[in-house]
Amino acid sequence: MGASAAVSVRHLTRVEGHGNIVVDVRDGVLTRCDLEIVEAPRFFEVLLKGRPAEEAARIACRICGICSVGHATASIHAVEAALGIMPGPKLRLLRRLNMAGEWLQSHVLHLGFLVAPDAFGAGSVVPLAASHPDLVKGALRLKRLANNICMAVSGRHVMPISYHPGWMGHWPEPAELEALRFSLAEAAPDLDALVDVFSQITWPSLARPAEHVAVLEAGAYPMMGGALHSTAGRMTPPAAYASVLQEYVVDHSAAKHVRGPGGDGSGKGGGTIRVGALARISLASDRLHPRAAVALQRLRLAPDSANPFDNIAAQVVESVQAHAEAVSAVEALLADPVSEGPAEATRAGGEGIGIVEVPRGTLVHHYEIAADGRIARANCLIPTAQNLASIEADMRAFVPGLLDRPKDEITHALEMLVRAYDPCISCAVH
Amino acid sequence: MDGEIFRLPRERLGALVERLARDYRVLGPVRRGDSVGWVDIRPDTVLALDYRTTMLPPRQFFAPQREVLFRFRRGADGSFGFEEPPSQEPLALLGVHGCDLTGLRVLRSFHESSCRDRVVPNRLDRAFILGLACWTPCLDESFCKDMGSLENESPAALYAWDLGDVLLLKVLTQRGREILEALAPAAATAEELAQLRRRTRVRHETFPSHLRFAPEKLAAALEAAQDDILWEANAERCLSCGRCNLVCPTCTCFDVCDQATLDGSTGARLRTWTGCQVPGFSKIAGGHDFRPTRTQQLRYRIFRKGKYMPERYGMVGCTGCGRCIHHCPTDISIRDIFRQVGA
Amino acid sequence: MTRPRVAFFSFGSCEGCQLQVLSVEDSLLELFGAIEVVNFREAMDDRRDDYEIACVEGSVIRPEDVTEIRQIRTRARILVALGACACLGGVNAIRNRRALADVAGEVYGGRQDGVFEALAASPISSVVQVDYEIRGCPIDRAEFLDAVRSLLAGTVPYTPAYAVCVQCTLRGTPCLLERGVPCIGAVARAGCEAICPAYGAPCEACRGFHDAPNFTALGEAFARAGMPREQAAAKLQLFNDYREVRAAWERALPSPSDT
Amino acid sequence: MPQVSMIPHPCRVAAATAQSSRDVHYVVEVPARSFAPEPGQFVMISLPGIGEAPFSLTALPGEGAPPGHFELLIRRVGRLTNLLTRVRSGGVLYVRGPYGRRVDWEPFEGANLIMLAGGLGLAPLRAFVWRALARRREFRRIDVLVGARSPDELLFKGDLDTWSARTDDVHVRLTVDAAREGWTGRIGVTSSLLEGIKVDAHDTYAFLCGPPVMYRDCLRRLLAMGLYENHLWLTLERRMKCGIGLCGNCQLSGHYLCQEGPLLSYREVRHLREAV
Ligand SMILES: Cc1cc2nc3c(=O)[nH]c(=O)nc-3n(C[C@H](O)[C@H](O)[C@H](O)COP(=O)(O)OP(=O)(O)OC[C@H]3O[C@@H](n4cnc5c(N)ncnc54)[C@H](O)[C@@H]3O)c2cc1C
Ligand code: SF4
Ligand code: SF4
Ligand code: SF4
Repeated sequence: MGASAAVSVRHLTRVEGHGNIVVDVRDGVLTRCDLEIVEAPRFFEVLLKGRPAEEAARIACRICGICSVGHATASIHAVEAALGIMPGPKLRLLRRLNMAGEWLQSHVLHLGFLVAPDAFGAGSVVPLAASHPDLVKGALRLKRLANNICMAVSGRHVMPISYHPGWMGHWPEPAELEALRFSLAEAAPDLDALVDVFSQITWPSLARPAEHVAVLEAGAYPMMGGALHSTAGRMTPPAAYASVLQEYVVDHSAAKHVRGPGGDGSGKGGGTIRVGALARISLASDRLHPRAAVALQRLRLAPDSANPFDNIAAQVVESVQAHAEAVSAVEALLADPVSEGPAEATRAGGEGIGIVEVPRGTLVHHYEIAADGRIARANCLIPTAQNLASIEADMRAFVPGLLDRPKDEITHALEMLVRAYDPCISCAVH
Repeated sequence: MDGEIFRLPRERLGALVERLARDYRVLGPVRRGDSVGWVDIRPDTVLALDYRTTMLPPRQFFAPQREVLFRFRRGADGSFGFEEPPSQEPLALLGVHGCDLTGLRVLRSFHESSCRDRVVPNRLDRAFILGLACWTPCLDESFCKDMGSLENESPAALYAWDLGDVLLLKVLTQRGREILEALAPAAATAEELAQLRRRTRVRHETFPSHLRFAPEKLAAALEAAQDDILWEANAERCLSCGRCNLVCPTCTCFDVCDQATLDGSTGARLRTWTGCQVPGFSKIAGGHDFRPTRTQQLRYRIFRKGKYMPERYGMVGCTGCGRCIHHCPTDISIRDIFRQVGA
Repeated sequence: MTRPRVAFFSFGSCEGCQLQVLSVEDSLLELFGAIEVVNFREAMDDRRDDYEIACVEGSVIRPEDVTEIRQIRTRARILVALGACACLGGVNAIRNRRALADVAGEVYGGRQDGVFEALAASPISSVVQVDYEIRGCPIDRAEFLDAVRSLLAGTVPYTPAYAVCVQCTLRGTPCLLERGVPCIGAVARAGCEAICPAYGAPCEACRGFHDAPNFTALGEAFARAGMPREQAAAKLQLFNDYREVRAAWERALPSPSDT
Repeated sequence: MPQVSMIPHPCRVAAATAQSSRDVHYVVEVPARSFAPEPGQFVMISLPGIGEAPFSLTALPGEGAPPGHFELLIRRVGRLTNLLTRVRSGGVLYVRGPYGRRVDWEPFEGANLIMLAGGLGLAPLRAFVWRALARRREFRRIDVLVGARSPDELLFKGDLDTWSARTDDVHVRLTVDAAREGWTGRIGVTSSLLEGIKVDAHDTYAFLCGPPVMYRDCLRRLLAMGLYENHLWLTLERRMKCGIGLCGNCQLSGHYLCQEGPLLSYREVRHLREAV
């Protein structure tokens, strides 16, 4: 007779949103292995419908507090694509700066507040602050820096304000940029320490190959859009995103799941896909800033890793990357601080897709804008949703090796696995 | 040389700023986007001397929107120690129009007759004001000529007319003379003086008259119109947004609030602008509101400008700058109200 | 001084208000020193039910939310609602205008079963008594800290009674409405330092209304700025569309064309 | 001219006694500088970090309050008073003032005085009563008429007893809007206490402190009794943020009540809008 175990975690902690882990093993046979998404939907696709396109970014950013800049960016890209607006290079750079701010904010929050307690056996950041004050204070300083970046660009990080199709409602003053340049420089030691701390932590090893997906733009680390690339060697234009990221409804989740095209028998990934920091590094480690590449080395992170726990190290690398991106964006904006005039719409309505890389992976906003400038149809595809199937597949792969351990440990290990993906559940359900 | 008129070539403005900067923090009208406001300037800053009335009036520099009254700190024995902020550095404010010069006079008369507090009068005393003549009405809503502030030059130390390539400057105070002497200006030419006379005459004609009575008659006219339906008719449109109070150069009311750290150990008491159109202003403990309706509130504002202030401080409380009309989202017009009560 | 035990809960929302709490970087450790956080799912494992103060984010959107918030109310001495979703219904309430089955059908292709059962999205105060509200989408960090400071000191938090326009004008932002942008700050409650107009977007009244809003006059102001009155109503829908909140304005303005 | 500071002075609380579930009576040491208030004046009391508000002096040094002390009655109604009413004996209150008009008492000499208070109005009025008693020989008949919503809400019961006992000096009459069991006194609104009061109307001054509703009734009756308009004095309460004639919150038709009031004669306010 094989082992039996039942794990049930109601409202997983230290993740954004409400999710339950339900695992049932009977006589060595895994009968249930679900990440239940019990968050209630807020129907953002419906909320967007009928609203003026001008408002879309401000509504869409309310999907998720943690990646609200990402939603605003994907949304504004979708609107601009639909209306034939071509934002100028400085505008794109300013938005990239804001995204870098959000990456840093989100990754540091995850690493310092949500993951580090696991690594050091603390239940939350509160005891961690007592046991590892330097780590926590450093993380707080980095978070503040990230917040300040977003404040300078868009007024605040949670619900950015200044996004308009073709222009920004606020252009940072040179003095604001100077202040950012200063605090970015000041933050270097804190980042260094972050890399240091995380390079000393060992996570469980679980190798389960999946197709890693990210959108890549020319000549830059993936962030602001482009074609969908995958480790299966596929390259898909944004318009065909639905063929790579196929949504389907499952019974135990209010968030739709997503499967990749890999299920066709190619053997690469078996249909589950992963998006996020690790996926981006798999696809673009050669595009990392030299400082981030050093971090990659120090963390001994293999770009082709199939271990979901390596997403954590990947987030550390990307924190350095985001910092480097912010530094160069601030320098460039300071070198030429005059604001860029608005880019005009070339048509009244149409269909538009905005795809960006948010901290947790590939985010798609897809709108149809009617001739009266209102949104006629909206679809949002959330990174966490794309990872859900992978998370469950990882759990299935992970559980058998855990069965000889006490239930608490199994539970904790599974929680850690889920957290490694940094899921954002309210986002996934929206 | 008081009253005498000198000429300053436009390119010498920078030299004036440079001279002032030795003794003052110098502020001038600068364009940002599609609006102009007073900001700190340097000799090479491009001044928008053709600006239209700013949104916020110059009182922002003498009784600022948000001002720390004192800071406090809890000592080891649990009791608080207090510290007043250092006194403000002297200001030089350039390019102040007649309406706003009048506004500063009203500000002074209010502070000097209402209470013994010298903070604001002291700041005004130490300030250097460069007045600037307007050639055309700044806003459609201005009625400075009616209110007698178009020609007002006090309390400027120097008063300027912009003739394009050259500014003509009149010396009005001892301090004005000292500053100007440093630039060794030449006297205005006969031709320039003639041009000034001509343009001043034309100006008087181009500025329309809106009211058919002298401001001194306002108090009585308002008194007589106390129960007119015009108050209610206007108040129906009022949003209670308070903008009319905040943009007015002669509003003086403030609220007081405290800020402190989480444990309450250090913090500050601040005063911030408020006004009689701002919800909550006339409420007292128990929720009783002594001026609950918009009609009462609106009438109160207009009465204060046109009746209470002249009765108490000897100066009509409206300069005719037109800000409150221009910035009212529903165009409630003190000018129209004055006109109606005067009819 | 004993530290009050505080719990944070979240209902239908983006959890951005909780993130704002975690984003008081300079004061976070001081905050966690001054209060004992006993429940904060987004940030910690411990969950205890012996809290005195409950900070609740999000709208009630499922039947089980009703049960849960009732339970929280019986346990907490002080219940604080955080943010637009909890205080007003916020953006969630927009969909209440349509039948739920219809809405769910559109998003999930007809499927709507056991995993979620939804109610009309409602503010917390529609189910239980709320002691204090910290408004905003998201809440303002400084305002949150100030409210905590007041509660720690043993008194009630301060909320401005007046319009966003007051703070907007005080900070010197050129008025957007004057330029024909559909800003409804003139009816909105202040407290956010009028951050949206300052960053180039119209105020959408995410903090609800001030003490003396005049919606008819707002329509008038829109008309004078060259916009249809319906547009004022459309803006009010964004955060203030929950039944009882909407009642304050719906009769004063023509309703925006149904889409 | 002096520069007026907004900085308050710490004053030690010598005694703090609860007068009801929401009212606390304070005996406070005078600030360490000259402090010579008159009845009808008020002080600004603050708690740094929370705020500041005006409170009437309910007894002056040596007149109802011990020498070197003044007294306050603070009702718990909101943000600031929630915390002020927690300050205990030995604690500190932060004080500015005294502020408000200093009313000249010379005209009152040789006259009858009617002191009328409703509810919390007894707080300021109490200072008038103690002043009158301190200079008892200067006045003729003194009536103290006090109304409250219920017997439990009657303030300063000790003083009321003391004054009532001085039957030669003062005529005290009480009333409540609604009684409870055990109340043997009068039931009715405050103004009803004026029924049956017989004084030489030409030579009588009345001082009124109470809620706006009380004023309307009482003024009507007093005028009907024949008292002169300039013999009726009332305290007008308004929101006050500075106490020094600057903040404008207390303005009544252009009059800054913190300076020209809060005590004013009916003649002065009669024609003003929104006065009572
Ligand atoms: C001349 C004068 C004498 C007074 N004497 C006494 C007294 O002897 N005993 C006593 O208990 N109370 C007295 N008051 C009332 C006292 O000032 C208020 O109860 C106090 O301001 C309430 O403050 P709070 O912060 O506790 O209440 P809040 O929570 O601020 O608010 C309660 C209400 O008080 C109003 N309010 C706020 N600030 C002021 C203010 N500065 N003045 C008036 N109302 C305000 C608010 O608008 C609100 O409606 C007097 C007021 C005045 C003007
Ligand atoms: S009342 Fe209006 S027009 Fe008169 S000074 Fe004030 S803002 Fe200007
Ligand atoms: S921009 Fe909006 S909030 Fe600001 S003053 Fe204008 S209407 Fe009011
Ligand atoms: S400006 Fe308006 S929408 Fe923006 S935060 Fe303030 S209240 Fe909310």
